[in-house]
Amino acid sequence: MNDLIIGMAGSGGDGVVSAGESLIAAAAYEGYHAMMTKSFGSQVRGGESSCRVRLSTSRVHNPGGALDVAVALNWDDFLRFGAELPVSGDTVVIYESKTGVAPDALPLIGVTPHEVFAIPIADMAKQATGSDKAKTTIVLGLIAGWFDIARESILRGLKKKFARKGEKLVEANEKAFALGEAYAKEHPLKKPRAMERPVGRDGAKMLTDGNDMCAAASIFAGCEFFGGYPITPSTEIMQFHTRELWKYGGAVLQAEDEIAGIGAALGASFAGRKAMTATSGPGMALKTEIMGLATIAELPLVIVDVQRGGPSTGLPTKAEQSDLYMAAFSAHGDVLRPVLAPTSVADTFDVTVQAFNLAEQFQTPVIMLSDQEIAQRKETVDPIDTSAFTVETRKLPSAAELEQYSRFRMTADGVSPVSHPGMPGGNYQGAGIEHNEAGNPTASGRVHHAMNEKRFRKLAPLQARRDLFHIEGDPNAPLAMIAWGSIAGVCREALDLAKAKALNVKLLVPWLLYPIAEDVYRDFFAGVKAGLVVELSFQGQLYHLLRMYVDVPSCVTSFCRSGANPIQPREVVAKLLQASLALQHPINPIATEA
Amino acid sequence: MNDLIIGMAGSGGDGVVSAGESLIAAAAYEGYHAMMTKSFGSQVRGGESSCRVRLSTSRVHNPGGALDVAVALNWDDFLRFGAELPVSGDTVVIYESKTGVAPDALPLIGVTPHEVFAIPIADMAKQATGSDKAKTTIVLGLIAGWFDIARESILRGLKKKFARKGEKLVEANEKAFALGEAYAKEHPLKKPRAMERPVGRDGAKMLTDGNDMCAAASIFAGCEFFGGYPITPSTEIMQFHTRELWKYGGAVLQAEDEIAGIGAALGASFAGRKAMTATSGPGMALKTEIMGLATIAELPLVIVDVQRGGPSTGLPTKAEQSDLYMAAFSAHGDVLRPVLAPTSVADTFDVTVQAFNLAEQFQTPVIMLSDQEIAQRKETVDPIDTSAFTVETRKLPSAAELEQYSRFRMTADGVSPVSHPGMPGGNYQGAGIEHNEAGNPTASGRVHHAMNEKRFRKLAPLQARRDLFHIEGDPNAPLAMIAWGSIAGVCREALDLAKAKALNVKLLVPWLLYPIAEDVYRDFFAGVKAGLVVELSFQGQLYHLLRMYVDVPSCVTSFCRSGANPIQPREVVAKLLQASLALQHPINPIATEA
Amino acid sequence: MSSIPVERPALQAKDFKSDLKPIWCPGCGDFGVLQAIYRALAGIGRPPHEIAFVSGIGCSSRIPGYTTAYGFNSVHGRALPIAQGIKLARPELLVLVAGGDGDGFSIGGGHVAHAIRRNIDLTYIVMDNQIYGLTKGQLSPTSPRGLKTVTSEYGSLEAPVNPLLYVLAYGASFVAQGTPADMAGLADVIEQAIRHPGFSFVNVQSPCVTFAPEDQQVKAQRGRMKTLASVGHDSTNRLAAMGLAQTYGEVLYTGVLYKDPAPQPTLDALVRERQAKLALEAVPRERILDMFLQK
Amino acid sequence: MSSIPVERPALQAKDFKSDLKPIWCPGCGDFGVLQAIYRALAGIGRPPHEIAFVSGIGCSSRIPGYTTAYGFNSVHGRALPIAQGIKLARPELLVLVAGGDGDGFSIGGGHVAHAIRRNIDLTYIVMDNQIYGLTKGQLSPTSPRGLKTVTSEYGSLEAPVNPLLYVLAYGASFVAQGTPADMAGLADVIEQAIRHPGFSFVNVQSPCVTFAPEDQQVKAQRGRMKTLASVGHDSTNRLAAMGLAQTYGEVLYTGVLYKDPAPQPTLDALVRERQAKLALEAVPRERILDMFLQK
Ligand SMILES: Cc1ncc(C[n+]2csc(CCOP(=O)(O)OP(=O)(O)O)c2C)c(N)n1
Ligand SMILES: Cc1ncc(C[n+]2csc(CCOP(=O)(O)OP(=O)(O)O)c2C)c(N)n1
Ligand code: SF4
Ligand code: SF4
Ligand SMILES: [Mg+2]
Ligand SMILES: [Mg+2]
Repeated sequence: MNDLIIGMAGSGGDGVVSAGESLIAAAAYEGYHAMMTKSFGSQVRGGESSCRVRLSTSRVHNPGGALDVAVALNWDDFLRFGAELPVSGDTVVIYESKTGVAPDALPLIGVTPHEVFAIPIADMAKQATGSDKAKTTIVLGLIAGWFDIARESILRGLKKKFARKGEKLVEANEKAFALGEAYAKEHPLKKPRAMERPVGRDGAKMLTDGNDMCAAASIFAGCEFFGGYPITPSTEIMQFHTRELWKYGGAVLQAEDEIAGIGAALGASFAGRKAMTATSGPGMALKTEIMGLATIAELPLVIVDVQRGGPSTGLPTKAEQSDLYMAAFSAHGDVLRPVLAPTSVADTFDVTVQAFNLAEQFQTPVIMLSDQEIAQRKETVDPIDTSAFTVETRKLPSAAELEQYSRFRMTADGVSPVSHPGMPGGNYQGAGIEHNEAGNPTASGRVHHAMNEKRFRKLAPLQARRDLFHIEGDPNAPLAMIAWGSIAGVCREALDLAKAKALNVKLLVPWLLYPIAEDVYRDFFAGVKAGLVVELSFQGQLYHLLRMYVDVPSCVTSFCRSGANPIQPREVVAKLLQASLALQHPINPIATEA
Repeated sequence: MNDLIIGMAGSGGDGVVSAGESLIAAAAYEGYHAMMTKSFGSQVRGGESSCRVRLSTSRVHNPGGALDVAVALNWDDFLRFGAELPVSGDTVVIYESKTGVAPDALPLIGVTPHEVFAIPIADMAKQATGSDKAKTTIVLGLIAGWFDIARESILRGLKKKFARKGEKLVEANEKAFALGEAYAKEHPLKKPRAMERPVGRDGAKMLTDGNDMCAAASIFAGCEFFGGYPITPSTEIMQFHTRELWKYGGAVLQAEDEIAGIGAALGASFAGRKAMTATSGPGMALKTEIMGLATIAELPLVIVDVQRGGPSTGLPTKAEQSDLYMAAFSAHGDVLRPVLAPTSVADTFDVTVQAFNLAEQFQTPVIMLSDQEIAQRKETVDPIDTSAFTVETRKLPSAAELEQYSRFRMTADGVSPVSHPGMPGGNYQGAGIEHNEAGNPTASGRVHHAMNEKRFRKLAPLQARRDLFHIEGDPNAPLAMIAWGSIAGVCREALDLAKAKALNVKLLVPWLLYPIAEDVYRDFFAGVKAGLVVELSFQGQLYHLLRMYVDVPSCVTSFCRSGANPIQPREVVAKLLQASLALQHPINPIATEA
Repeated sequence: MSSIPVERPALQAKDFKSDLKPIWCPGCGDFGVLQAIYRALAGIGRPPHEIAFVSGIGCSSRIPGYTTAYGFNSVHGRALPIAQGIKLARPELLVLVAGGDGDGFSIGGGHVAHAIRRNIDLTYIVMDNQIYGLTKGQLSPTSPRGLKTVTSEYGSLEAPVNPLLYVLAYGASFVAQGTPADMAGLADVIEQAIRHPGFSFVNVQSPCVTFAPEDQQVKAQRGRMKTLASVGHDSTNRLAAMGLAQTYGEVLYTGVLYKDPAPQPTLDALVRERQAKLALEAVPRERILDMFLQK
Repeated sequence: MSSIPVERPALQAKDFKSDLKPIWCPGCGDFGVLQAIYRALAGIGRPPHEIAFVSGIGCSSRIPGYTTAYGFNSVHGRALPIAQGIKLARPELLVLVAGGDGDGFSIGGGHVAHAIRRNIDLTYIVMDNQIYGLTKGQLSPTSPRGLKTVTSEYGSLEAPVNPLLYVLAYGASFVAQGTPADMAGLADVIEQAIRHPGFSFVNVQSPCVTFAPEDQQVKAQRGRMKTLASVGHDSTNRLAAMGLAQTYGEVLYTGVLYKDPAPQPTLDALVRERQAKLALEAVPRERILDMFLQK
């Protein structure tokens, strides 16, 4: 076995999330690829909680579908997570036997798991440690035992975790772990499922989530200022900076609201520092006005929107890809503003660095659309060679240019060297009002049009940035997918599944969502016979955005659904299959079985 | 002669705008169709000012191009308005001779006017009234004399205007007027240009601007609450309401900012009252978040955006059509929100009433995109039969429905009866968080998708609202134009000009801009060989919006330009001609002369 | 008296309790506030459907949903503007507003002064727990200087907001403070606040048991509590009230800090007056365009 | 002394005057404020390129453009957040903020308390003309009750904001008032404000000659003016200052209303201290990802 998905649910105090973290950390240490998502009930504390951990010997692109192992410390809690913890006929179910449910009468509708273990987990914990707090350590022992995974590393992790609480607790947990392991050995699985060993060496993998990765990447990219306001699911970016940014001579302002947050960031940028803000939908809405100011004042600024379900307060803890329209168009007047999106925790590094680089290079606000899934899931990341990245900084005026400085000088590429307070001779007036080259206010239609033209023209080089797009699969395949953000991972897995079904598919994953790089899409569409733009939104926003600039062939359609109920790889494959059949061109007859 | 365009410029104290108002009021009283725009320098007071008045015996669709009569009380001031007061070879130029400029050495580059009068206007005013304040009354006399227009009505207006300042001033102005008239009679025009008499009877026309029309229409439509914040060029809507709305049991809140303005309006709507707000670009940006709340809380609300040049502060006193993207897309999450636009002062009535009706009928925020041009120009309007309009109100729950009230009940048409505080049994929780039918919070993806579907579905009937679209010209013409907002007037004039050049053209003017009524456009495009989507924005926003939902034929292109330098009817005609020639299908060879 | 039939049966606290189970953490101070509001509303006696209860976003802002009133759990920081619109549109309603310290004095801080200077007849209850509860423990504007939280690893460098002093400076007509540590007192000041004609403000020191530090909890509060009656405070003296308000964060005064002895007319009353007067000038809505005719 | 060469030639008022001609109405009070700022800056002696001058939108907010400093005429109501970002990013700059009563206390009102509680070293000058000038004469938050304007045909029904009292309640470290009717005094308080370490606020009663009523004009001001010195005010007593501030709208006190005798450390200073201390813990930026390695 080379891929294992474990789901656990319990009450707030049960510590299933903490157990999941121990498991993924151990797996990561040993070199497994892994991913972990967590989910909570609506109660702030003491409610139900759950996590999913997926371990694999090869790259993991998404949290996966049905569970291989389902752990219910409490059935009520487990069931509250519904579709997030799907049990299939292949699932091994482990549950606390004290709940009184009989193994042949599980409260699972319409499915009979492969194998069921009713285990007195609490009692075993009490036996090992004197209290039932170590229930999840028992579970870790069971998992290590049955799947032969990360035994040493879990123990190593438990040791570290409980060390500052005293040697006794460490020993108690070691005992609980051993008890779980022993139970597993004594009750072997019907179908043994030991995990293969990963390749790679201990400790070479990173483990983090998208928010922390974004914050760390921004420090790498030279960020010196963060202004923002807490909002789920973006707050961890600010939290990271309040711990780290000072160390680099930077400053953080937890502002009174999102407007002040982006305002302060823009001020820092005006003062010549690289600056950012991060938020989610409702905060983005509030930042709209100052984003427009950044555009016309031609100041670099990175704005991270960690998308959640909308509209309005919507679904604060669930991912959705429904802020694309807002990112592209939320501003009055004619505005062109680059929008980027990472697709995983790992490439959140790349995309964040790109966001800062583009902002500086083109003196523009840049929006990075992350989403709750990427932002808050933990993922193993292979080492990143930071020396392979360039870090751009804005073009400053030369001494000669400062002699007769003109802030918004019409240059060939539309980018005008920019000074900042403190620089003698560079004195100018920044403004939101339309201005001439010197920066003075104007109401001239001619100047206004010329300045709009300049602000659009400077971004033209983005059309040629093929490095911001990734084509996977056979580039000449007749079946095609386009996917962005976290759903790209779903489509990557779908690509593998499709290949296994002998479907010939290619996948385009854009990091750059807007402006639409027209040629990239035109080239991609060439030869396509059927295609899907896969998105986690009600409308399918990228699909429509593409249509604005590119003649999307009618055989390419939108496949989308609102958030909190993510599209699964198998659904994508089913769609592709359907499309391929509809083409009256059965690529592979056995595929009809799917 | 049946069309006359007069432009005047002077210093702040000269009163050219007031003179223009006297002239248009008199012309309107006599039954002329007329339009007046004004423009000011950047100084708040005491700077230069100008106005353009266009009079006609038939409908006037836009302020027109080159002037028939140019009045410069001061050349410096006149020249500051540049393209807004264009002089052509047909123009009669009148100027204050004391400025020392010689009639054969006018500071007009590249054009020789038809005829030039250097007149000691100030001296004549002094002679008539003892002061030079009556300069513009002299000018009115000159115009009445030369063009034989509205003599009695101007005098009648002057009497009314100066009456409360005393009989003496009335007499002095009558004298000044007579002096101007006498001068005109003594110095006849080279080519006499007496205006034809209008049809219609005295006093039957209305005269107002788009902002006042919008406010009045909203009262007709049942508006009971206005919440807003001053911003050019929308403030007059609020100002009107602070005078009038109380009379109808309504209330006005001049709020502390735009957020509070729309917040209070939404509160009033929650309380069961029809409510509105009005603003311009920067204010729209700030209202974004609460617009999203209105969408998910399914509350009626009318939001008027009087567009000005953007981005950011941009060009506060100039019209642009660049807020369409923002109107359609500014919100996080999946949102469908109707966007309407009037095209004249007259149809601002219809569109405002439609906005309220749609808001109530579909329990949704509705955006009306007016623009500075429509909002602040004065226009004659033929009587409107208000009894031909229906006024819709929201669907309230029946007594039976209140027995077991479910605020967001899934109904066939997606519209759920809505209660409001004060209604026994209707008690519910309004919220921005996603909710189930009862209104209780949920994080379920299934419910979320169903609710998105409901919120989109309820607006489906808009697709069939052909009454919100106007097709002018020959419906089978091979040449086509689409235009919205104030530019629609430009295209209406272009349509007439094109007809005069024997070009076979049709024009589609949508009041409903979003959602895109797909069939209306598909039908319109059928048989089109070449077409233009004409817009006053850098990007051509409607053109791109159309592409999202309709396969716009490649022969239909975007013709657009940034604001403050409006597209002229003759430019549109030239484009149409070009298109027709490019089709290798010369409809009329003489057209090549244009 | 007992023989005269009452028009409506007297309302009890339970009549204001909705079926929704609060999802606050066990022990959260907001449970106490909710109870106090039930009691105060029962004391007032207006039926739930005549009450509009508006909040922003936060743990505390969930409170309207736990009552049977018409509720509006709106967006973060905008409860006051929405409530003002409701009250001006339907002055006959009883309008309550509630939310957190962040909701009210951080993102919503700009609206407080204006709601107060308009003197609209609202009651605004802030559940001041010196922390952002819902978003899991960040600094709030009332967090004490030096506090370590997830956004202040090395301690906060900022002085806190002083809600009491602010609203006094804004000219609020009624200002009180309470805590769930004194339930009877809390229910009493809330009822007084609702009865007061004009804008009334109640700051409630409602502990966040999950994220706030020890010294904000009920137990620690008991050591800092002092009734305003016990210090002989004259609640008609605004400047004296401001003096006492300066101790916010140290002493926890409970009771009425300020109550305008001669309350000014409320904006909603002035508006009604104006409407009545100007109604005489109204031409029918369908003839509104007549004013544009050139006569 | 005279023999020692000075590093920089002394700056004069004219060095701060830009080429742009103000487009204010003839006689606008803001001309006087501009002159006072030139003089104060000359007194301070920092060269223009070391000054960042931020404003919002309004007639008054045009003021940075008439100086040779780096200016940022931003958006309505957001000057303070932008200025705070500038100062935290480059604490070595002299950061000035200016704008109107509407900009500062209406749309921007939510930011004032927070700028003040952070005590960032900024000087904030409000040109308080009790009207919206730029948009042509609507009610402003400081407009007196009863005022008739284009948005209050029948008179304003709302009590005005009291900028002086508000900023005192917010804990501002330096609070003064001036008027162009007393140019020397105005230049002096502005210079003092700039010199004061920490957040300083100057309210300037700067008449709008075009839209404000007669009794706001310079002539009428003279009748209401009183120097704080003349009433023997102790400018180190915040509560006393609050007492005097209550007369805002009636008496026009000029001079320093409050000045913290022992100013607290500014946020920018605390930040620099923190940065210096934590710099020792920094791993190089290019190795920042090391922290995610599973060791
Ligand atoms: C515009 C916006 N910004 C931020 C948030 C995230 N948010 C929700 S509640 C909250 C603060 C909660 O603190 P408080 O108002 O004190 O209420 P408490 O939870 O402590 O009762 C924040 C920042 C949001 N929902 N909307
Ligand atoms: C977001 C936004 N809302 C409204 C406006 C319009 N506006 C510009 S200045 C101003 C108020 C001006 O008053 P004040 O701040 O007192 O300055 P003054 O002109 O009186 O000096 C307003 C409402 C704007 N530019 N932006
Ligand atoms: S987090 Fe704090 S404020 Fe929120 S419910 Fe829990 S205890 Fe109450
Ligand atoms: S309108 Fe008033 S504030 Fe504006 S420039 Fe004129 S006088 Fe000054
Ligand atoms: Mg709180
Ligand atoms: Mg002002």
